[in-house]
Amino acid sequence: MMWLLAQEQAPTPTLGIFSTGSAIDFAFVLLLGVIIWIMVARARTGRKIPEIRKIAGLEAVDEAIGRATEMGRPVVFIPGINSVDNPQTLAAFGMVSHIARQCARYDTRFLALNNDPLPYAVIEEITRQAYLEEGRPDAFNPDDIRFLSAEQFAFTGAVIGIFERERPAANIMVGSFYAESMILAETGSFQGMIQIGGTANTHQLPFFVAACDYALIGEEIYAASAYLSKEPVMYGTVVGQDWMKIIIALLIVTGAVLATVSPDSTFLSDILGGY
Amino acid sequence: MHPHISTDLGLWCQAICTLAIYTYLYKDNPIYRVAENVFLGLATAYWFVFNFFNFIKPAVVEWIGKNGQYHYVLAIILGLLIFMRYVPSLSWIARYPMSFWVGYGTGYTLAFTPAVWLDQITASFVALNSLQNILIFVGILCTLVYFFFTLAKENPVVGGIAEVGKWYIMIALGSAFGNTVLYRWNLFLARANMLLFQWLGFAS
Amino acid sequence: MKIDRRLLYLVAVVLVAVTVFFPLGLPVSVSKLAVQTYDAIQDLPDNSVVFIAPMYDPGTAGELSPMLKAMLYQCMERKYRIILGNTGWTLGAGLAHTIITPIAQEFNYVYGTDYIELGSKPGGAIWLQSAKADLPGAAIVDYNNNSLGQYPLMQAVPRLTQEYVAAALVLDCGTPGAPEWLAQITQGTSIKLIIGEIQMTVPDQMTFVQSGQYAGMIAGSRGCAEYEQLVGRPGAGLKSQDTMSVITLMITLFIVLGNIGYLTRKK
Amino acid sequence: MRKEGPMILTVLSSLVVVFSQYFFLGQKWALMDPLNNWFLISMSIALALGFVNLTSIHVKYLQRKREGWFYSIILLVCMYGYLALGLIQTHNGLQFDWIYQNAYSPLGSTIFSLVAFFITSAAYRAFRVRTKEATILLVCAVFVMLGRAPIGDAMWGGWSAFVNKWVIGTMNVAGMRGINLGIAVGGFATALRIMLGLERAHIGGSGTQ
Repeated sequence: MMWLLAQEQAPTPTLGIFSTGSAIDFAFVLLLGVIIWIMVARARTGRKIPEIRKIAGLEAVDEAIGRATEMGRPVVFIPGINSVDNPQTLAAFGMVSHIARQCARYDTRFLALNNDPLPYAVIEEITRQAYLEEGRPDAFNPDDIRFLSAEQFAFTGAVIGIFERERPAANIMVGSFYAESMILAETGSFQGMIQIGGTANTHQLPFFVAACDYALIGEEIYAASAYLSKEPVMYGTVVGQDWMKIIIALLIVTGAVLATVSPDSTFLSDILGGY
Repeated sequence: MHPHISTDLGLWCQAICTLAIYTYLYKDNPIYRVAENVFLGLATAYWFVFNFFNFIKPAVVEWIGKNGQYHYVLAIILGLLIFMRYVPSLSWIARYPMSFWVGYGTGYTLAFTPAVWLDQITASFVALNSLQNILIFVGILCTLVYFFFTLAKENPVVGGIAEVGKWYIMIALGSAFGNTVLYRWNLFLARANMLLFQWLGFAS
Repeated sequence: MKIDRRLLYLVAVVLVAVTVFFPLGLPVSVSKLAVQTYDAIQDLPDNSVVFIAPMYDPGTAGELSPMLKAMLYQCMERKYRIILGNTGWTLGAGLAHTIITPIAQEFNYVYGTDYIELGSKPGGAIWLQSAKADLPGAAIVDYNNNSLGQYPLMQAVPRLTQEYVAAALVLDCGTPGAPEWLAQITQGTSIKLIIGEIQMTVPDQMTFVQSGQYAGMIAGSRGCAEYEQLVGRPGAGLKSQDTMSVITLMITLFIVLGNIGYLTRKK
Repeated sequence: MRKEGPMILTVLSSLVVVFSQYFFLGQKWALMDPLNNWFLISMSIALALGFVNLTSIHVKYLQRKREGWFYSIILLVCMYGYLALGLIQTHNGLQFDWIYQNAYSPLGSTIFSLVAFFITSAAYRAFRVRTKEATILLVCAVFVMLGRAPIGDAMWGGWSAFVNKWVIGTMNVAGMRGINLGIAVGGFATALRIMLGLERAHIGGSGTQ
């Protein structure tokens, strides 16, 4: 049946092999892939990679853990409420290992609260590994990595409860957040926690910016794992991101100049939209 | 404006649930904790039941049973492998389903987002002949520069452009904020309407 | 000056309750965007098929149900054929059913010929993909669990593509939502994507309106109030506007008070 | 088998998605349909992980008679009771649906609506003109609020038109698009880092490598 439908529609391939109108999209993905690959190769052969500028929200991670250590209270991490198929959740994983290690080193309790069973499973494994690498496997308590509920507001209600009863000193929220962001950030501040919030969901960003002590804005969360790892190879991938943005900026400048000089020409948009 | 309290059991249940949650606004208390735990229990069960009848059962009955698409048996086994994490010596097997899910998500990001964003790029090809268009053009470029991670912000030119970008970002976030405040009160309004008009029966 | 937050909550609740019972009745001006949205729907060819997707649940019904109502009025006045259905929002189907039933009666719409309710289908973006290839096959049954093959409207629309559907009206409040419709169904086709958006994500979605990827947007409860006036059916959207005015004044006052306290302390 | 196998599976499954979207043959073979179903089926089964985790934590609380153990009983009873009801009646069952409509749904909507209150207290507590950026955000937020509610127009007739055209339609569009383009690039980069095996926390790598 599927086969018949495909036959019946019979779209013509773009440039012989691509599905209709996909060639440019694919070229973009390929381009970014090649740029990142080149940068990684450069870093691997020990060539110089530019430094990443300071990102206040990421510098504050160690400060927050330090504060929790002084107060003898836990650090909470929340990886958003989407599953492992969302790149924001994957970006959050990149931070967990760093935070868990710091907590293991300073003997600070690390709580990770999850809305989805899959990130929960991943974070448990990362944390276990981090405690092992710090030589403190005995200090790892699997009950501190919790799955609360797959329902958004049941999860939110449960997190409020944990904030009230376990009294954490630091709250780090990075990932894909929705309406719960304001409830979590405000409850956290009632408890006097030091809070870092980061998300690429633009509708929630203003709340993290306004109610948290530090905010990671949009793309900054995707640089987090590289930034915290301080590894040249990972830095290389961030340089790749910058190159891609330069290409986008150049395209926009060219397009705008063309549109100004000859308003009827749709040459560039035709290429970008047509192939 | 005389109340006419409902005698519907369902509405009473709704009203009690609503008020139980609002007690938290005063402070954390046993009523809120009961409501919280009831909700946690119901929610976890609900999503499992929903998924069971929408995905798992159709897969077994329709696809495997009727259509003979036996490869879905493997999908079920793949899902079950995640439980190997409870067997310490074989816990590494649980990485297989995980890597499938992450791989799918990764592929999805690469496959379906570029088309949408390319249109955002071409929509930025604005003729620079009006103040509005010039402001949009400048704003997009400055905001992009703000997100450059490897350009030194100490450089006055780059720093200046990034600073303008930051203003744009704050204006965008401010707009989002202003809109959201009102929207959130709409949510409360919906609850208040339920309590006042449906449960207590005031004439609206 | 540290005020107990519970006092703020009390002030807010009292203010809202008072405006609910004693509305101010301030006029609501109509924006260009609302007119653009209204025209986008109005200007579809006669006898078009529109797909209306209530992608929401009771949490956001306060804002989106009035939009759905006004949209249905406009579409039925234009005599479009309507397919009502969503993916991923189980409760949205029930909410939409209670809204469309009386309006369909008012306009003498025949079920299965003039309109049909598909209910809610699981899968989100994935379901949209399959509906693009085979709509009845992906939907299987309608809202009342009846098989779809018997309905003339379903026979007329074998696929969710531009050959059969003129516009998609999506009431959007999260994932899956309008972005999934854009990526899976309308991007690069002649299907007009018109959305009803919760106020909160309006700035976010505005960039898609500016780029033309959305043909129109009903922007939050304010947009709904404007749109209701254009359709000529004032409803809940218009009614909520007074509360919005009062809340705006209150929040502004709190922000100002908070900052006065902050600035005097700093000095 | 322990490290390489999962890595290969990650790359392979993402390549299938990419291939079936971008390439003519991929669309013709309609590989996405079975793959989507694979994803949904296997993920649905994994939801049971939540049951296992919640049960084990709360049974432990009960055994230790930890503070609040009573609430654990409520949770477990509701969870297993509702599950049993659902499995007997299916998700369309009369009682199952009644509980959904009259307990589950209002509890969720009400927790959601708590945001309104928290925004209000945050307005008083947190939204301070601490920095230049915070000031811009605040002033703009107040401006937009007044533009969206009829009260703004009542104060000055052009308020909502101004906000719609210049703040939301111009400055906001530019800022949001910049943020969103950055996010798109960042998302692709994260996806590519995973495909290149640089980021493999999900398969037992120690975070980033």
